[in-house]
Amino acid sequence: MEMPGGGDGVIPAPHLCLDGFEGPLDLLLDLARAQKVDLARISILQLVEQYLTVVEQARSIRLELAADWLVMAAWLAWLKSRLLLPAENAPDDDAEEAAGLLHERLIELERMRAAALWLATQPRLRDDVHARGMEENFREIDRTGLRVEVSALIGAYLSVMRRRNRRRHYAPVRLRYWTVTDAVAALRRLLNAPSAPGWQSLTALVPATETTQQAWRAAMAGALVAGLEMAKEGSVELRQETPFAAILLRAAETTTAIPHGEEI
Amino acid sequence: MTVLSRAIEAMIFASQEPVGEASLRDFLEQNGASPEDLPQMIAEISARYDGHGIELVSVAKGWQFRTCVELASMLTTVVERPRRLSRAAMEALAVVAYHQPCTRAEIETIRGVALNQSVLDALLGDDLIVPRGRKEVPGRPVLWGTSGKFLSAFGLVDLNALPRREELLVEPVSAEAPDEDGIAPVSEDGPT
Amino acid sequence: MTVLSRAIEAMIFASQEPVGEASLRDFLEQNGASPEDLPQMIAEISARYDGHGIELVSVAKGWQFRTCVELASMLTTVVERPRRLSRAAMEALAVVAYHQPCTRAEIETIRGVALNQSVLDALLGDDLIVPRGRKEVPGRPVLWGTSGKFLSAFGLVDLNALPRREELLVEPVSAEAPDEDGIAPVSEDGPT
Repeated sequence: MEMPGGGDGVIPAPHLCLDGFEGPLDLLLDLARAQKVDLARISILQLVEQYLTVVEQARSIRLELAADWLVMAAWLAWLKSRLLLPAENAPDDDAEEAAGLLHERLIELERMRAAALWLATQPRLRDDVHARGMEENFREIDRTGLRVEVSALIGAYLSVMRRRNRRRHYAPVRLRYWTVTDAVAALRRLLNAPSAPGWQSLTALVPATETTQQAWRAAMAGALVAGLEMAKEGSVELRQETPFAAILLRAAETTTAIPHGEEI
Repeated sequence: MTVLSRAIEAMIFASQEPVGEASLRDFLEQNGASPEDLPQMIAEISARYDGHGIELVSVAKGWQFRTCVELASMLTTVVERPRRLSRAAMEALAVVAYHQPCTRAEIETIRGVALNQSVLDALLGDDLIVPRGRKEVPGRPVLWGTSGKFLSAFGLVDLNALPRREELLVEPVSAEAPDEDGIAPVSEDGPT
Repeated sequence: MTVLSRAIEAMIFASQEPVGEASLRDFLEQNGASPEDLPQMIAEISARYDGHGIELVSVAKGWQFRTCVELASMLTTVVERPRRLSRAAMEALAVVAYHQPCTRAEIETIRGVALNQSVLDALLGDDLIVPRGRKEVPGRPVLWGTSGKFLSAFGLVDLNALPRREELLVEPVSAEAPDEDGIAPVSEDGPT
């Protein structure tokens, strides 16, 4: 479709051919070009009016007009309203600045388009001009040499010998920790002692022989499991004041637990 | 014509890519000549190709033989052509060339339109642009710049061979000047 | 010189393979010339390269440009890419160096893995090891030792220039000593 030339005798608007425009700035630049004046002297106000008209018309045909075109249109409408303020009012700095910025962007876009055109006119390799099709390679690769170092030889020998040593001496580590069974036995001995004690720390169960940290932890775990097991069957009572505090235990009030325990 | 100048000619001729000046100088030095002689040798070689179908051109900081531009149309049927870049891709490429290193967002701001992924893919696919680090702003977007392939593709010695920014707009304005004298402009949209 | 002869020159230059006479004749015909002119054009082009570093040659499949043979040797650069021995080969060689003369079976016992024939072949191919008689046991296996080439390859004056075994093995043995504390050693003969 074509817009009729401006009724007020200004500038004939260009063909409305939205497929030709990639975006709002594109269209603006084309409108500016249609004014056939130096971009530096173009009237932003006129440009805005044309842009809004074109977009308005386009919208009635092309509903799918991209949202950013409308954003730009809204922004330009705002710009127009500010630029139209009566002269007696103080000049609107924001609007002046925005108009200046728009100017600069249009000029930069125009420049980049010119640059793109210039690039397009350059003879393009493999299109307009061609390089040699068949490469001749004068590089010969000589792989006869050997790169070896004594350090690598010794390193290799050492790794052979280390592997060998490891092979010879390897034995799975046998762990002999204090077990739950040990703990149950120790606990029964404690409870059956003639002087049945009151609250006792669970740690007291762990034999002094468990010296390494790992062994001691294993023994503690065993003692706790044994304690829990026996608490379940009612022969002991467990107590812990606060989390992570010492765990205390004593024989249950009912003395039935003791003969029960002896069955084992 | 000396053996060395013939050898230099052969060296450039044999290669599919531009041969860097450094390699040529090295070659001269290794063969007992002065690297200073290179410019004169190049000039001699170049002169010998007057009237040939191929010419010696300076491109991407090196030398390369290429077929003459005016034979382009005759050769189209013979040699496969790469696909042409779209207008959007050419514009985006121009923006990268003049604003590098720049982010995708910066390209979009200058062109006033979102950069389609296919455009970026086309430029990357032809190795015309390459990542040049990241911009230290939130999101650390990739900064793009033109590649050596870009120079070679468009027959440029280096980036300085691009028209200066100030020169870019001189031509279109002068070209449009007659329009104001009442001559109907021929715009891309067709005559009014 | 005609545009057509220049175009043919460019065509042969740019083509990725030798250009057959048939294509050249077709090309002439498409451009309004007589295919008969081809031999003369080829002769013209060829003459223009007299004294150049490049010449037009006819090969089985057609015409192509090629660097003059006498320049090729001048342009050829030999790039040395020395090989490295594989890990297995280096280990086997080290075992031979320290335990020579030794049989293949001995190398295998020391390394704890079978010795691949290709590894032995590689060492033999590089002349790093040589046979040093046979071991007087059933099967009379070959005894291997290091060669003179071995010494020169590693830059050794003689075998004494290698660190002695005792110097090498002090460290690893003492490092493993603590493991044996309190744990029954398991020899190759099986657990005690």
